[in-house]
Amino acid sequence: MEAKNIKFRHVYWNPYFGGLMLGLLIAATFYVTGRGVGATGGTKATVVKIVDVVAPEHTENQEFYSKYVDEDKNPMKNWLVFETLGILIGAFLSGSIKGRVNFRIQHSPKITSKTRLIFALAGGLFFGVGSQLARGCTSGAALSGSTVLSLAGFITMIGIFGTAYLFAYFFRKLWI
Amino acid sequence: MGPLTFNDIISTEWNYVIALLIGLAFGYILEASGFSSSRKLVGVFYGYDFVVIRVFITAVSVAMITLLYLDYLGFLDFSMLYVVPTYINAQVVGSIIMGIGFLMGGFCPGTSLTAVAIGKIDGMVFTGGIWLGIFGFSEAYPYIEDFNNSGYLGNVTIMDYFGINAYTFAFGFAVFAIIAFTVASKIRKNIKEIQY
Amino acid sequence: MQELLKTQRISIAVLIVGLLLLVGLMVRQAPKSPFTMEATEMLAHMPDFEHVTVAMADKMKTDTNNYIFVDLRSPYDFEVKHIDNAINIPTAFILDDEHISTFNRYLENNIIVVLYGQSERESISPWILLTEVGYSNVKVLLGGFDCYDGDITKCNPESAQYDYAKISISGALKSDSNAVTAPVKKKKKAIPVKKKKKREAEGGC
Amino acid sequence: MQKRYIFLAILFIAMASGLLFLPDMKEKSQIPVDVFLNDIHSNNRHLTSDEIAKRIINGDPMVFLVDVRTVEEYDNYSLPGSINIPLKDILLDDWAGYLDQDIVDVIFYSNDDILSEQAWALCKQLGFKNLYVLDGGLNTWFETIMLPKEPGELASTAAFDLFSFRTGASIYFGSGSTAVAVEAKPVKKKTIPVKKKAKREAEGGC
Repeated sequence: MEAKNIKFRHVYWNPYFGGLMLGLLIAATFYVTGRGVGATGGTKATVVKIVDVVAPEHTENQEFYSKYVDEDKNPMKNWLVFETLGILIGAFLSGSIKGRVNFRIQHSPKITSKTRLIFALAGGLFFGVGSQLARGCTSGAALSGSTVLSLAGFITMIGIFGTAYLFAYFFRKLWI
Repeated sequence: MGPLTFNDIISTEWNYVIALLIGLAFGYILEASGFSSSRKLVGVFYGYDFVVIRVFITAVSVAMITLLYLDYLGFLDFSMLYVVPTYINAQVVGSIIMGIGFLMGGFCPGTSLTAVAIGKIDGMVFTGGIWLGIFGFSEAYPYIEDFNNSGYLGNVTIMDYFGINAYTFAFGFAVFAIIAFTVASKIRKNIKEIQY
Repeated sequence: MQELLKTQRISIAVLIVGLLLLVGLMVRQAPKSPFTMEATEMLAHMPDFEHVTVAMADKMKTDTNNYIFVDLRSPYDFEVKHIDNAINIPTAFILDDEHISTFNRYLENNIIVVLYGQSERESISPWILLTEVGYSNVKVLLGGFDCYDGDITKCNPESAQYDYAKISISGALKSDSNAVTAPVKKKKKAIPVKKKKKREAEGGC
Repeated sequence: MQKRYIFLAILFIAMASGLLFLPDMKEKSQIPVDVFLNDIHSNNRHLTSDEIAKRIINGDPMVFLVDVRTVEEYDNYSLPGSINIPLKDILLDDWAGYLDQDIVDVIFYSNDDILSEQAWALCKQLGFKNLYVLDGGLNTWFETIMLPKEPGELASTAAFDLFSFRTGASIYFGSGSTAVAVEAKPVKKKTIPVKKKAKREAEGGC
């Protein structure tokens, strides 16, 4: 474990370089499409699609789904779904170049894998709900939002990081 | 004059290809910067790794400045860019929930996808969690609809809301970024390194 | 702090971005529009402009060092009769190169340009246009050439020459000889102040 | 290493502060100056009182009268169906929906046609369409429509036709001497703001 860690610990990009590239990418995205990057949107589309397949009437009656499902509107045929696909491919490319692809669970030595997974699930749940309320997650609302100086973007950014700093103490066992 | 797809310079058929390419680059950059590792991400809150702050703030600042320059140079119409609508109540609560979710899960949705791509099982579980979260939210939507739509201010920007000049704000943000980086590396030096 | 390695890459990338910006700034063309004033600025400044009355014009026309009259009418009308020492630039040609250089010369020499047409109206739009493209020395002759030429009814055009309300009401009363109903009432419309929607609001993700 | 970061930070701040020192080169909102001059020169914006009266009487839904005088003057008297936008407010965003459209014919009027001409010039240079000016303003309106003068004995038939039209119109607009009471019907107005380019139809990223 230790040896493996050392092998790929510092092969990451310099964070400022990553930030610069990411910033230029976001600017390019805005330049080409007029909107920013996103991550939860694709996930949401799959949720809607699955619900639509399993219970079509339900999607029609329920207001939240019906926004995304129409006669000729396939929720999967969505900009964000393709983007999400791209993220998966891109990350896999980067990971495989640097030899980071393998099945494993990353967690602090103080907790078990099971605890880690339970908390990961809970964290995902929170993010799922939160991103719907906030109209975007860290990438969609905070990152792309603040780039175009939108108020919502800064609220979300300050909200997420502020809360996380406030509550960091209570979750320290999970990480340190 | 951008945005290209809005002004019919690029036809809509190319949309999905562009989406795929953008996603590709996005995923690549996130992964290469180390965003696929949850312990690296969360390090920002415990002071042992500030990669999130560094990448995030650099990205916002660089993108903001680039877009403003593009707008100034006439390549882009800044006012046509999509601005996330502000629902102040829902957004404050939502971001607090996300903040706690970040601490528990160690990912945010975008980074969890990169983790999934390189085979992290916790990333997959996290994505499953997002899934369930959205599903639960959608099912509960009729009961929380009022709250979800409360505090609507429209698609406001910082300029609209506080009446500051965009250029001044971008400059202030850049200064803030440099200060944040300096402080971060100061803190980083004083905190015991953690193996992960 | 091994992450500090590989900073060359950032330096190179930043320099490339910086260079692109510089190139962009140099390639950037100054806007072609010769307007130096927005319409809103013009509107805000309009009350500051003092128009030239006929009495003033009589004094000005001999003072060719400080004032010049510009006749916006057709050359024919100009030939028939014009203010002494005036020059003729029909409205359609005010932005021709030669006239622009004339206007520039007047501007440099602080010569006030007084525009006039047959009526005052004819000089209004040219005045707005010239002021907006940067000739702050342009004024309008009140009442136009008609007024100058002695038609005093044209000298104060924006004053109401009839008692509008009275005429319409008395007319209505007369027409309503049986006096059953009240005078014809105009319907005032309440106009809802409607802001233009700037952005389509559609849900995030 | 640290030095290089300081250098980068300085470079970064320099780029950001560059924004502060950019000379103001904002695009002006006006239409090209020669187009504007051409509009000024061509006189088809002036509608006579007879034309407008005819259109109002015929219930033309495209007529949209805008009174650019002050509120007091408007309250004292205004043409039927007109709305009041004082000249100083003419460029406020609130009115853009009414003036910047291509459905109806916006006809400015004032006591004469000086203020309305100013309103026209200010709006026209922003590229608004279908803008007109009531020729001679209310003074001419009253002279011709409300208080028409009978032509002399030797006048042509056309002149008499015009006179009879004007007499009818003056009754319609609440003046005149015949015993027919006519309600001044305000024209129906319809304003549909010009659709701007599809702005952000895309749903937000996330």
